[in-house]
Amino acid sequence: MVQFSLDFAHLLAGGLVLISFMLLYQDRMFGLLNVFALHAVVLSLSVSWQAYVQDAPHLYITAAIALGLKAILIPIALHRVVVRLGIHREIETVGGIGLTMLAGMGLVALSMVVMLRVTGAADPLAREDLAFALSVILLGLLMMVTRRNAVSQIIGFMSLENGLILAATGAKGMPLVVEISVAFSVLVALIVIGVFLFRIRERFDSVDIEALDEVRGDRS
Amino acid sequence: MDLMLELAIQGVQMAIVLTAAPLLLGFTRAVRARLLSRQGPPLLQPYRDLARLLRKEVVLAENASWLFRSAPYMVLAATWVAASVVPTFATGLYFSWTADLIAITALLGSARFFMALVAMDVGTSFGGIGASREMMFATLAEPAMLMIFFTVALVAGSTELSYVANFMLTHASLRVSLGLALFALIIVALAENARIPVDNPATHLELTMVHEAMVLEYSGRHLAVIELAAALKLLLYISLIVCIFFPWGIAPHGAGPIGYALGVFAYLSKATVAAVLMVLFETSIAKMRVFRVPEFLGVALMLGLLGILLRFMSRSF
Amino acid sequence: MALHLAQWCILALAFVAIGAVVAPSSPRTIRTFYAACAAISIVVLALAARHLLTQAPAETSRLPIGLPWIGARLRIDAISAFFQLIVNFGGFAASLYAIGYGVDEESPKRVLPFYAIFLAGMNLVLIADDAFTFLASWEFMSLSSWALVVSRHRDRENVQAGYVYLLMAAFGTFALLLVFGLLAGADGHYGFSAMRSASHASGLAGAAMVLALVATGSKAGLAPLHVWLPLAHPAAPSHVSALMSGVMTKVAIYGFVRIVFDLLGQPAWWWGLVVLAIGGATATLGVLYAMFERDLKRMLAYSTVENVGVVFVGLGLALAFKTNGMGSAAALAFTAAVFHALNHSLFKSLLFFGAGAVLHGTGERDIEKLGGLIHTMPQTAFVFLGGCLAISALPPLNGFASEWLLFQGILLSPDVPQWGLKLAIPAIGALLALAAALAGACFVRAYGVAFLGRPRSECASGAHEVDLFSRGAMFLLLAACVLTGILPGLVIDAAAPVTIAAVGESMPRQVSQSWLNIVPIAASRSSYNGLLVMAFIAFTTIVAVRAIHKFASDRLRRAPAWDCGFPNADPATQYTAASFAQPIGRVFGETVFRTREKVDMPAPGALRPARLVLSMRDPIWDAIYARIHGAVDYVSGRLNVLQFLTIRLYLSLVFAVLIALLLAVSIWT
Amino acid sequence: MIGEIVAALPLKPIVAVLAIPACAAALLALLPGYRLTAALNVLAGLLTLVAALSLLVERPAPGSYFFVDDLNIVFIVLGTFVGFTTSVFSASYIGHEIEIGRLTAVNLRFYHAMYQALMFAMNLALTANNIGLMWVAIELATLTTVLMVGIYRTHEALEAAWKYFILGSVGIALALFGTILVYMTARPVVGEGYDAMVWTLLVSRAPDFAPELLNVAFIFLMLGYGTKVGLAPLHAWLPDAHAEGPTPISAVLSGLLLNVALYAVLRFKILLAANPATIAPGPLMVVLGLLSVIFAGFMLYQRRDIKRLFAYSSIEHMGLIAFAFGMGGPVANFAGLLHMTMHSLTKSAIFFAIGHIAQVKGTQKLAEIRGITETHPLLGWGLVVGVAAIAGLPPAGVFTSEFLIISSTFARNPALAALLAFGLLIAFGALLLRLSQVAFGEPLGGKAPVEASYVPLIAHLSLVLAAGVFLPGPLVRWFQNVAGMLN
Repeated sequence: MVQFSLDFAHLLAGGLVLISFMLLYQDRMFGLLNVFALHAVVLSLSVSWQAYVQDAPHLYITAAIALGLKAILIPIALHRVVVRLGIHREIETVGGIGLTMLAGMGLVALSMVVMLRVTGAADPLAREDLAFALSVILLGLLMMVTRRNAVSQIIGFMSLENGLILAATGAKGMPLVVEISVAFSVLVALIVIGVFLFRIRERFDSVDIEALDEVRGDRS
Repeated sequence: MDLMLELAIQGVQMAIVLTAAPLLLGFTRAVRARLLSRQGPPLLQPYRDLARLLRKEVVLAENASWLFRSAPYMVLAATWVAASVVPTFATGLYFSWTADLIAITALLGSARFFMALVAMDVGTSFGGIGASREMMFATLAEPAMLMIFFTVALVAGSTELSYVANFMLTHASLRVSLGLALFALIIVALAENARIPVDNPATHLELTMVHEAMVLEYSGRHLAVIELAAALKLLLYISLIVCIFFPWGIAPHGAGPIGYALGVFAYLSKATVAAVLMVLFETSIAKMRVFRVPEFLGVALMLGLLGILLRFMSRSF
Repeated sequence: MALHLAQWCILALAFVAIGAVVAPSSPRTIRTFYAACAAISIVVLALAARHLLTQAPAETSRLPIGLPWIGARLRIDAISAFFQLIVNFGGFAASLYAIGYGVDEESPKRVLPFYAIFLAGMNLVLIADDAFTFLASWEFMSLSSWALVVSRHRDRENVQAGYVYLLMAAFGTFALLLVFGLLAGADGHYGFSAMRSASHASGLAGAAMVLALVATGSKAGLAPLHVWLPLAHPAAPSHVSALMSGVMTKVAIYGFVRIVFDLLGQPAWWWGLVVLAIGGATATLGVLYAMFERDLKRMLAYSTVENVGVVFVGLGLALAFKTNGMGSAAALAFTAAVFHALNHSLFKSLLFFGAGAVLHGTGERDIEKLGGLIHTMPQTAFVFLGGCLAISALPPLNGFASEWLLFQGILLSPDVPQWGLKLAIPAIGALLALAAALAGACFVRAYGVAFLGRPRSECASGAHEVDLFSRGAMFLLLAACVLTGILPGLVIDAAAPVTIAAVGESMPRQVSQSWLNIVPIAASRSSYNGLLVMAFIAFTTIVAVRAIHKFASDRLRRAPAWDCGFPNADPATQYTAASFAQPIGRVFGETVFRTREKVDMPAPGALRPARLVLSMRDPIWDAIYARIHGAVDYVSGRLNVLQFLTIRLYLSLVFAVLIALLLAVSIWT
Repeated sequence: MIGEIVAALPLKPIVAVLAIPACAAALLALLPGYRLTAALNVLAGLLTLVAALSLLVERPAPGSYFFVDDLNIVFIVLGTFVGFTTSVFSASYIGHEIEIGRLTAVNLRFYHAMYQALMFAMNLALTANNIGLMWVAIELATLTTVLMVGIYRTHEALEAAWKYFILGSVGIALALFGTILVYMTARPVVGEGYDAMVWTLLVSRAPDFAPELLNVAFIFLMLGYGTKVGLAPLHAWLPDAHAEGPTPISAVLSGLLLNVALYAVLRFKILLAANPATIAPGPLMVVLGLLSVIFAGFMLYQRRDIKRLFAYSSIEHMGLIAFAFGMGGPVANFAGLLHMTMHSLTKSAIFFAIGHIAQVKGTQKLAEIRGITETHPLLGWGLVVGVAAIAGLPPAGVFTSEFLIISSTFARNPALAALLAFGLLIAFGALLLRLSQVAFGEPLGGKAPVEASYVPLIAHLSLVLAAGVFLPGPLVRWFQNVAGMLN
């Protein structure tokens, strides 16, 4: 049973990494949103599994938030943003998708190397769980820095955050997990609202920096 | 009593240089005239000129300052003091340790400083030309002179002229560095005394003047004083060369009346020879352009420096 | 006792500064404040003189302020006392001068408080006995003098000058900081006594020496760190310029002496070579700059550069002799250096006061617009002439006495065994001689153009003499110049304890020599007697004057200038400063300053005037400062892109750092 | 005596330090009116300061949620002090903003509430004995400042706030991951649950932790909190946030928030130091610190905006502080603490001055401000003194700390010291260049008299100057004690 629960947890965590790759692979906006919803669903599954295994019912809250907010609400909201603001349906990438995929492989390898060196004292569950979580986090960051669209950057951030939740729930008995996941959800919500409010259409960079600096007088 | 005697000898030296200076000038002019197959002025003409100038009234430029009137005396005093510490007929004069070679250079520098200043006092363009050129020459001549004196001092182990002269008498030998120094000192002497090829004291072309341009505004007794100082300076340089490089026959300290008399004789004959040589050189060469002079003086500076360097390398040079 | 009182005096200066901030600025209070500064300076001066003359032992004390676990350690020894003499005599003269001169200051509140603090800072540097106190007071001195430089802040140039100054000062401070970091060692022994007794590895000591040279040289004005001097010194009010140029540079020299001669122990032979080479180059370069300068005060500042170079040549010689155990020669060279430092403080203050008087009387610093001041400002003209004679090293004034000693030192150097030194010293001697001759030319030019001739502008013709206090201060300094010139033996003897402290030996006692001669080594080697030269000159002058007036006609007639028969009433036909310098420029300028003359001659018959255009480049500015400026501009311009990145790129930066660190930790074992 | 009084207080100091700002925030969110709220804000600041000071007298025993030790009390006292003085400055500053209509009454209410919320968050972060709680508090502090930076609602302010928000969020995420890793490291040793995040327990058990995991944790924590500290190249949010927000917030950011983030880094540095098998965190801090100093030094030259200029100066100084703590050792740690204190005081004083200057001149552009010492002597000279102090000129305390940092480094690693000196010199050049343009010259811009509260400015500067001349013995011992802890 213990072995099975471990394996299942690994399966889910590994699935999350895989879906992160799928996120990187997407070049259509709506496809990206859908894959992200899947990402959130898998996370929610993983968190629920941990709640079950660790016999920590409060984690179900986190799972519920993941499912409700990230798998349903936010994708829908973003969908509307994309439609409403007339954002390009295609995702602009830096360096091309193939290259980012390769970089992503490297990152996964890196996180494996970093985490698997941690031997002995830490229990294997934590170790491998953390390796997957770190992969998800790094892939999320990679997405943030290689995608030019604001929406895909937000999705990158959210997948990063999913990695964090994965790590936090995998850390058995960690206090404040629910609070943290709530806090993060607020953060994400604020970002989405920000995008909506500030009409950041295309990218975070779309605010015309050059023109702004004229105003600020920081450019001669 | 001893002190009185010492003071008297020092006084004689001062008197000799002052009175002999115009004579030397007259002598060079006479020789020069002979060499040019002219009759030439009499030997004592410089004295007559001085006397004539002294009798004349002073015409002072309207905006001449007090400096203009007092500077000739300062120039004369500085030159005279310098000349009186250079051993002429005897070494070990009582006040010879007052000023050494370096101080003599600096005293001549003082005289030049005042001369150049007053040249600018009236505010004419010729005065400025003279002062400017004089100072340009000085910027090379003065270091050259110091370098020469350093060479000499390093050879003799002293900057005191009396000691130098004694050393040269007793340890006389041919040394490369001394030869270089002599050659350089002659160049400096020609330049400093406004002789051909650097300057022509007899010129009438204002644009080529250096020394004469500086004293254009002077007249009467002031001019006399300046002329006297100029003559004194010529004598001083000849005395220097003679004292350092050819100290033969110079009377040692406390030589007694006959020794001193012999010293005076030796000095006068050496000075005569030197003056003749100088005039010979002058008549055989043409005056150079003003901006060739720095190169000419630069040669002196380099020779002086070379002299010292050789001396630093090895004691035997 | 001396130390205790000196502390109180410094505190008193601080109170004067506070008072100056608080009190209303009426001429009366300004006078009172300067008088207070003068009084305090006199007290410290007297204490220092007593300390030096009685050859009192070093005094130390420790105040519970400053760096916590060390406290502020203070100490007066011979070296401090001698430099206190210089500083406070200059301070006294400047305060006296300012009692009259400072009243007309446009915004006295920008000058007075900082003036007092400046004096306090300089005094504090001299008695500091630990690295922290030394550095803090050193910076204090810089900061207060910076405030003085920018006191006339409406003039853009002054503010820029202040900026360059403060930057160079900071550079020097960082170098000093590194010196002390080296000397203090890993355990942080910041007290000078610990540094003195510690034995320093030779490489470390060498590095410390070079850094100390850079640090103190940047304050003293050694080339190529001199660039701020000609900017900052003239920008301040003249009495402050005098202090900065005449006195503060001496504090820098004190710093060098303290660190290299006192703290570092036995020198290596190449130290002397480095110091000599830089000193010689500085001396020549400084005076060449001065030669072509038309701003009177800037010219004086450049001349300060020259004189600092001369002092460092002396110090370099002393180092070279000290290495080889030639004690008496080292003592001679060292004495020459500190003597010249003293002399320079006297005549440079005098000249700056004179320049201040000219500025006050005419409102003009450009010598090309002056002329004929000898008629309108006769007393200033007289003292300025004295200053010019002294700085040109003409006997019997003091400048000559110290240069004479220095030349004697050079003449002792064939005995030095190292070939590097053997080759360098004659060349340095030649440079020094060249510098002395150029200084003469430079001051003939300055004096001749500014004070002699005919007024070149209305401000020059309308000049008026300065007030009594200012003149008094100038005459005081002139008297000091004459006295130290004709009685150099007194100064040499006073400097004997300093010499012992720095190089271990001193020159033979001079006061006991017959006729008050000065005899550095032995009478057979060399001697000089300023008093007798003075007496001789006086005697011959009197004889000449008496004789002439007895025998010659004393008729005198005033007439227009003759000028070879072409007198021209226009003052513009006079020789200008630029034309005076032109021949020397042709000789030296082409190589050093890349001077180019271009004659723009109109075609025959054309009515426009011909023009001569002279272009000069400052080689040091071009080679170093312009490049540094360019480099900083370039780098900051390039980096500035980082201010305008997009958020995504900023994130990439974070990401890159994260990946790099993770890689590092995965490789690290 | 004082101890008894403190003991008799109804609120324990540690509670008061948190409760006062929290209640004040709630109250200020409700109350209208400018004068009353500003006064209340000042009062709350004062009370918090008093509470913090009483912590000096009566230090509570470490609980599982809160604790006070020698290290964090430095930060608490300093923070509440700067918070109080800034609230005084803020009262006059905001008054002017209301007058010219840059802020509305609603904004104001929001502003004051956020101000106290920020104080609460920072005090919470400082007193927390739980790394998770600390993380939450720092995130709260970030969010409140984000909101305040954007309060002017101008395009630039929103953009600055946005940038701050995004970069801060990523930073906070990294820090969280680091925190989780620390928990994972501690869990096998300390046991599951809350205890594995309690700071005091962590430190005492640290030698048994798995060093590899701790290393990775520190990297994330360093980057996460380092973003908040503003170390280059993680600094990007800092200049804009300082420049576009209200000046009191710039003062609080530079004087407080950066310190709080630094505090977090230091805490974890202590943790790592307790386990000898881990990597030494020092070199990482030294490298980032040095990079910040040099980078900020160069960036200063191109600044056209006076507040952004001093924001970059904050980056430089945080770099210097990080450098000092990274070097470690009793002297460098002492110097780092001293420098942090001095920097907080000086930099906030500078912001006080330039806040008023920008108001009276109507611009933040350096090119349009000239000759302030002429038109507004007190402000102008205050700025001159402040900048001279921050540039490391004596007799300011910054000079003392820079002296100690460089000279102690030099003995250990000359190349680093030389690089640091180079960076400081570069920065010095830029600061003084701008200062001499702004403070001197023919006056440019508004000449109207300013209704400024000079008290905070003068108080800060006199403290800084006094510290340069004399550091009281107890303070020195205290700092030395803390320096020992940090080793």
